[in-house]
Amino acid sequence: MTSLTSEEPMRTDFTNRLKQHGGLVALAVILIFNILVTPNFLQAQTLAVNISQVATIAIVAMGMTLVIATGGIDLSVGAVMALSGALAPLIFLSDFGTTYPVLGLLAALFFPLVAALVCGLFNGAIVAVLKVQPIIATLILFISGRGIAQVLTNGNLQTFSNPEFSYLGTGKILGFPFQGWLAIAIACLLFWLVNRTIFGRYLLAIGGNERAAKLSGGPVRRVKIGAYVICSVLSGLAGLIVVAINSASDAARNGNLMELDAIAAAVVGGALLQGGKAPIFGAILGAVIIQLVKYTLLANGVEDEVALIAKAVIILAAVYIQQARKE
Amino acid sequence: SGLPPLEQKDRYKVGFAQMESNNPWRIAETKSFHDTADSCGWDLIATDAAGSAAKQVADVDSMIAQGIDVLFLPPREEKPLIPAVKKAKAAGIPTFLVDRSVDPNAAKPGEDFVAFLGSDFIDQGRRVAEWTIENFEGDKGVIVQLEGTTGSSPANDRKKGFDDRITQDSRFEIVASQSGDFARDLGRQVMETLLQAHPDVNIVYAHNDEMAIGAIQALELAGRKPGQDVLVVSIDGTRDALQAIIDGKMGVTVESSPFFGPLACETMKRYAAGETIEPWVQVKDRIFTPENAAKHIDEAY
Amino acid sequence: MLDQNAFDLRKYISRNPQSVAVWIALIVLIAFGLMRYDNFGSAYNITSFLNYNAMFIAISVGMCFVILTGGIDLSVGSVAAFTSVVAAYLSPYGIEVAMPLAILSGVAFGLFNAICIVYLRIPPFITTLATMLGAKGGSLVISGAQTISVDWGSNFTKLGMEKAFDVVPWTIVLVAILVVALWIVLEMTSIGRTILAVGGGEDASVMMGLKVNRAKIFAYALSGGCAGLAGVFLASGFGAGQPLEGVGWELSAIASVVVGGTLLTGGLGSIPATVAGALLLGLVFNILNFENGKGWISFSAYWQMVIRGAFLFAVILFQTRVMNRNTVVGQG
Amino acid sequence: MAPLLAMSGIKKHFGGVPALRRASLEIEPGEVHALIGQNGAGKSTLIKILTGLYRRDEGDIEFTGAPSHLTSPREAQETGIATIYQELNLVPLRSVSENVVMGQEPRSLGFLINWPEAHRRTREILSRFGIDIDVTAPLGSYSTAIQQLVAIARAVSMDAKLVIMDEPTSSLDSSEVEILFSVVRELKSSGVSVLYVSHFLDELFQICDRVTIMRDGQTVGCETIADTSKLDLIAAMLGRDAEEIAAEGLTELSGGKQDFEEIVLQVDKVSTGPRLTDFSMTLHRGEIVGLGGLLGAGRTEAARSIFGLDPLTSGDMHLKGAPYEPTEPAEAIKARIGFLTEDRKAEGIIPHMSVRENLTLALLPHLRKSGQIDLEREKALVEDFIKQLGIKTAHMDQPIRELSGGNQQKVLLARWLATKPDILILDEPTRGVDVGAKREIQTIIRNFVDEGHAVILISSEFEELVEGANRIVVMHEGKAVSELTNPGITENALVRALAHHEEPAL
Ligand SMILES: Nc1ncnc2c1ncn2[C@@H]1O[C@H](COP(=O)(O)OP(=O)(O)OP(=O)(O)O)[C@@H](O)[C@H]1O
Ligand SMILES: Nc1ncnc2c1ncn2[C@@H]1O[C@H](COP(=O)(O)OP(=O)(O)OP(=O)(O)O)[C@@H](O)[C@H]1O
Ligand SMILES: [Mg+2]
Ligand SMILES: [Mg+2]
Repeated sequence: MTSLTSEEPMRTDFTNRLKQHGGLVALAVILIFNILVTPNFLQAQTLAVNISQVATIAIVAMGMTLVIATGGIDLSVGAVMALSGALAPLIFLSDFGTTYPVLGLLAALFFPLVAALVCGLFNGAIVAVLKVQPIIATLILFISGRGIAQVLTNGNLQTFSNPEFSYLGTGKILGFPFQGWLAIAIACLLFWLVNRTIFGRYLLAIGGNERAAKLSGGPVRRVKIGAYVICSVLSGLAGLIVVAINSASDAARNGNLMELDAIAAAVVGGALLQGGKAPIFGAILGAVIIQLVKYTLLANGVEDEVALIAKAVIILAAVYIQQARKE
Repeated sequence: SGLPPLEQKDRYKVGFAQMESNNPWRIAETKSFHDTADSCGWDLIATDAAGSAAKQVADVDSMIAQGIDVLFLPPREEKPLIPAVKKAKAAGIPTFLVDRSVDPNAAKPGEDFVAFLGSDFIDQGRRVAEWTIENFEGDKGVIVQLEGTTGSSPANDRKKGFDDRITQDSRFEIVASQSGDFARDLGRQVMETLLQAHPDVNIVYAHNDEMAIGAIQALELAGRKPGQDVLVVSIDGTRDALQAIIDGKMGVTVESSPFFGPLACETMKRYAAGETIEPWVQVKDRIFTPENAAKHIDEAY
Repeated sequence: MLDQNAFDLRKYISRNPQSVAVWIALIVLIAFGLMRYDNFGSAYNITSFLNYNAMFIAISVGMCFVILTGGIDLSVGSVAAFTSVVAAYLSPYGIEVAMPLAILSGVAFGLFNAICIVYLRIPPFITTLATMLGAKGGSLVISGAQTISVDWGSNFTKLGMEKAFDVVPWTIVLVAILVVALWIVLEMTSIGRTILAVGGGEDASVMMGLKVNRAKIFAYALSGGCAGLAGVFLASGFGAGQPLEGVGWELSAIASVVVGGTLLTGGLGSIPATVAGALLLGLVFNILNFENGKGWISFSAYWQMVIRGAFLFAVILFQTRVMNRNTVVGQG
Repeated sequence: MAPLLAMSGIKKHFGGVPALRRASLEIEPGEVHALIGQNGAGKSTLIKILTGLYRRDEGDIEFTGAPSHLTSPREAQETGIATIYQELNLVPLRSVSENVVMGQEPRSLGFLINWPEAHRRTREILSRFGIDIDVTAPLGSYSTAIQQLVAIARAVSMDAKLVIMDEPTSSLDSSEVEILFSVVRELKSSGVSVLYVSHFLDELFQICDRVTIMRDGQTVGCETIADTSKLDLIAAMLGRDAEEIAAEGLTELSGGKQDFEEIVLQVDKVSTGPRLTDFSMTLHRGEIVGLGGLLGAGRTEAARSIFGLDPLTSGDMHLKGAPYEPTEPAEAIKARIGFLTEDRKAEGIIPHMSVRENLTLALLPHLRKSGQIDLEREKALVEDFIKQLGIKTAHMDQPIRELSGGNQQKVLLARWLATKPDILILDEPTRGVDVGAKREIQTIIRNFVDEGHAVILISSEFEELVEGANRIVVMHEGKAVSELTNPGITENALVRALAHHEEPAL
């Protein structure tokens, strides 16, 4: 702040800042509206509810932000959630899982994430090695990933009661949902990854100018695959959280339409679809805005169909503010 | 223009055009048809329209092209499936509608299709309302309603049946009615939110058991005691719901049985034998309450 | 008048290797179906298949124009649902009123997209994503969240349910006219070529003095109009306006366009190949339904999803193989 | 007679940086008018303002006697101004015909494009330039020279009152240049004016009537060609005294040791595809080897092959005696080779990354410290280079896109110097940078070889090659065809070698 020269007139400086923080402004507007209108908004429980609901979108949106930073997009996140979510109960409800509960629990956390990682490798390889356009490349798993999950479970809803596993979704630390802390921890880790590591530097460079990055010796393929893998693993984690909250895994529903929410959150948070930017905390901000819009409309009894239109307007407005910043 | 006849034979090529497979109820229904196939002498072609009425019509078309003898069709929507019914008739294939019907102004049982096999969604909603009116003990019933998929006929009908009956009693007030898309996860999220906005709620009516279970989870997460300070009522009769009733967390669920296979087989055989089938083969929906839940839980899906 | 080279097969193959892949795949799949299933080639199956897929062909060719400019249109499914409701409401006035007005309502959504993209400079992906939500909400609002019955008394349902001269369903006739017209627009009119040029290099097109904004607006409006037509097919073929339809149509349209060999970055692509792509993807469903009749995979519907994904993967693999062999200029 | 075009007092800023400050230009009907000036003087900007591609901040334009307020190239075309922009602005994916006729395509029935007629017309237009190609093929499948001629053909076919050519000859060989000149003379004789921008001053004396000189965004003079000399023009462009220039030579590259023994790189009969079919060269420690050739001669491909970007289809390379066949840039960088690419925008800078991040991009693997980037070292290093190379930036975290071209180029040069390479391949290192920066960059290159490293220099500026390189490998159509050795190379000798690719008499 102090390093800025004072040559620019105050006013442009102010409007510039406003644009830079379009997301924060939108957030403030929504918060003020809610405080004034929505009953019982200023309660710790409201905060807890919103945190628990936003965590999964935020986690997936952060992964999506990395993929978008490379200039790609990942439509398969919802399907990956379904897949990893379907695997976990399969594992801890299996004979092995019931005989060795602790090992079963660990395996139920580990193997679904491995499966998600494989999905990420698959996406990344098609994009980076076969050079297929990301929308189409990830459409493959978008279509068949959920099918695989349903084949594995024969389409059945798997319900269970496993308090240890459910801690992922229902546990609390200092009164706030565990998955909220988890999202923050992941955000810090990814922020570090993007801003302090070589991987992160290459990631942004590839999105900014892929040919230049390659000519400077950047491991373009590996970094791209890495981004898809991280996105998939985070989606897998989000899938586990959803299953944990519900004490049930529903392969048909888990992560349904998540790709749209995650992309919208990432873009509202400041990601550029052409790549080169990875605002991790922006993704969280975007997810929070989308969540709050949903909450506001629901809590005030706005009908579903009107809520859709409101959501459309807000996404357009938020992106327009972001966009104005670039000109 | 009478109904196409059905000859009596050992094996039938039977089409079952399922509308979607994204909830346990539909899955149980499809499974019921598959389970019945062997004993009833069916060579079953089962398709899945993935939630699209248009695709369901196309699926029926491809079954007609394959020359099925009988069609069982749970129409996704009342109106858009009418062409499918008419095409089947034109191709000489007797059609039985299952679990949902089509617009009676455009296609009639006994004329365009043989019969409708199923329950009455409006009546299901009404029965939930009646049980609630009888069994609610407080002075003032503050109701949150979790609706099914916006625009779907069970959602519309279950809402209508319940709303019409419950508003006749001035003790009750519906303070919020929002869609949970028939899904557990969304039911929970919507309930969490509505609970914040309307902390005084003491009755939750969900259009299906999945959302009811989601609501129970939301209540528990918020530190409420479902069954004690909040009454949860719903429709379907799933195993999880019956368990919740046994555990005292839920008040009632009106059965909406997905096990149509045996009924379909029986009705088809009657029709082949030349019987005139009643236009609406009613399914007897039971009602599961704390009194009988334990007895029936093993039959539930 | 026609470009004589359009019919030089060898040149076509060497310049459009990706499009060739889709034709080969289509022929192989049809041959497979004919050999394996009875009645697969029956007139009933062919007409009902084309009748149903007319909607997807319409939105795919519209999408093709948008993608050729280097954009994308995610709103087509919702817009088709919206216009089906509009058409259903207008059906008492007959097809000659309902169809143009419903198509116009689709064009209106397309114009809205175009304004946001061209003048407000909001990226196409986000603009059309928002329109997708908005159109869905809008169709639920105007329909009161119900399916809206058409007027069976007027001539409106003739379009979707009757045959021209008792031979070919009107829907197919109409979509064939649309495809040919758009093919001509793309290949032989100035706006069509401008759209190709814009996708091939927007800045260059500006400097060449081409009407770039007009071309983009045209493409999005056209895509909206095609979605509008699909909505008319939907209402008239199924007797109802359906606010809940159209889910996922945008992705299958995009897939049809790309499988047809059109570059998602724009500038290179073809209408007939897009139609082939739409038919190819639609054929997978048809074949799966017939396969069901054989009793192999019918036990779970989920296998069908897996198979569809795997099939898309196979087509893409095939395409990249073909393309690697005939390197296309200007790619990579 | 009133001038056809009169521009006066034109001002233009790009984000606070002035590109034009009081530029003016007057063109008479039927004259061929030259516009010259150093890189960045503002020539292209002035043209883009004229054609409505940019909006002017201030100033007046009159065309055919009336005030002109064009807002798009399309309007410019409609009022009779046809332009060939400096950056080839055609659509490579589309056919040659389309690139020529789009915007005024022949129609039948009023709305359908008449393709046979379009092809016929395209062939006819191109035949004036002596080109006979398949006009239905994608433009991108042809060489840059053909593309350049197609762009010219498009502009000339437009029935304009004024044809603007911004550096039309930069990718043409001498016979093609001759054809262009005859077309220009034809235009002139039919009363069409031509605005001709070129760095090749000799050309101006052949075809131009008058010349306008620009410097630092201002018009500093307008002369009749017949009354001036090449040296005068250079002096006016640079804003310096003519004699002084004559005395000191034009580049900073000259000098350095003359005897080289240790071979660092040996390239033998390498080919990577149709654009590089037979390339051999030897590079010694402490030496600058130039690659000479016209655009499209395959110089960039030669550089790419050494840097592991295009796999070899035949031939081999040896680096310090050991066999060397890199498969990707990372390997070449590990082997201590750096490659400054010719296209700064497409292959060099990462626009919204900072100067610091751009500068250390190739060095990243060496900046790793306990799993992350050693920011302290990074900053110190960048600080050092900014000082050493005199990079003008507000601070090291300024986005590189905000820097001027010359400073961007210095950052990219620093990117490679930071990796401490043994061999640096420089492809057009001074293209598009201003006079001052150019000299500084040349000094940096000189110092680098004086430290005992080696440089492969690709440049289209003959002075730079002739005065800078110890040897020049002349390339033609993907082959190394001859070699010139300093001292003794003259521009004439080089031109002759290029034009006839035969050993010139020394
Ligand atoms: N779009 C732009 N944005 C920012 N700066 C620009 C832009 N276009 C040109 N400039 C700047 O304006 C100045 C004049 O550029 P211009 O291209 O007109 O020079 P020129 O005389 O044509 O040079 P050359 O001989 O290299 O073509 C340069 O400093 C350049 O960096
Ligand atoms: N695949 C391609 N398709 C179309 N044009 C190409 C292709 N590859 C190269 N070119 C064009 O050919 C031109 C010349 O190629 P090349 O880079 O080999 O020449 P050069 O001798 O290095 O010229 P210079 O370095 O002076 O630009 C390039 O500038 C580019 O515009
Ligand atoms: Mg210039
Ligand atoms: Mg080059």
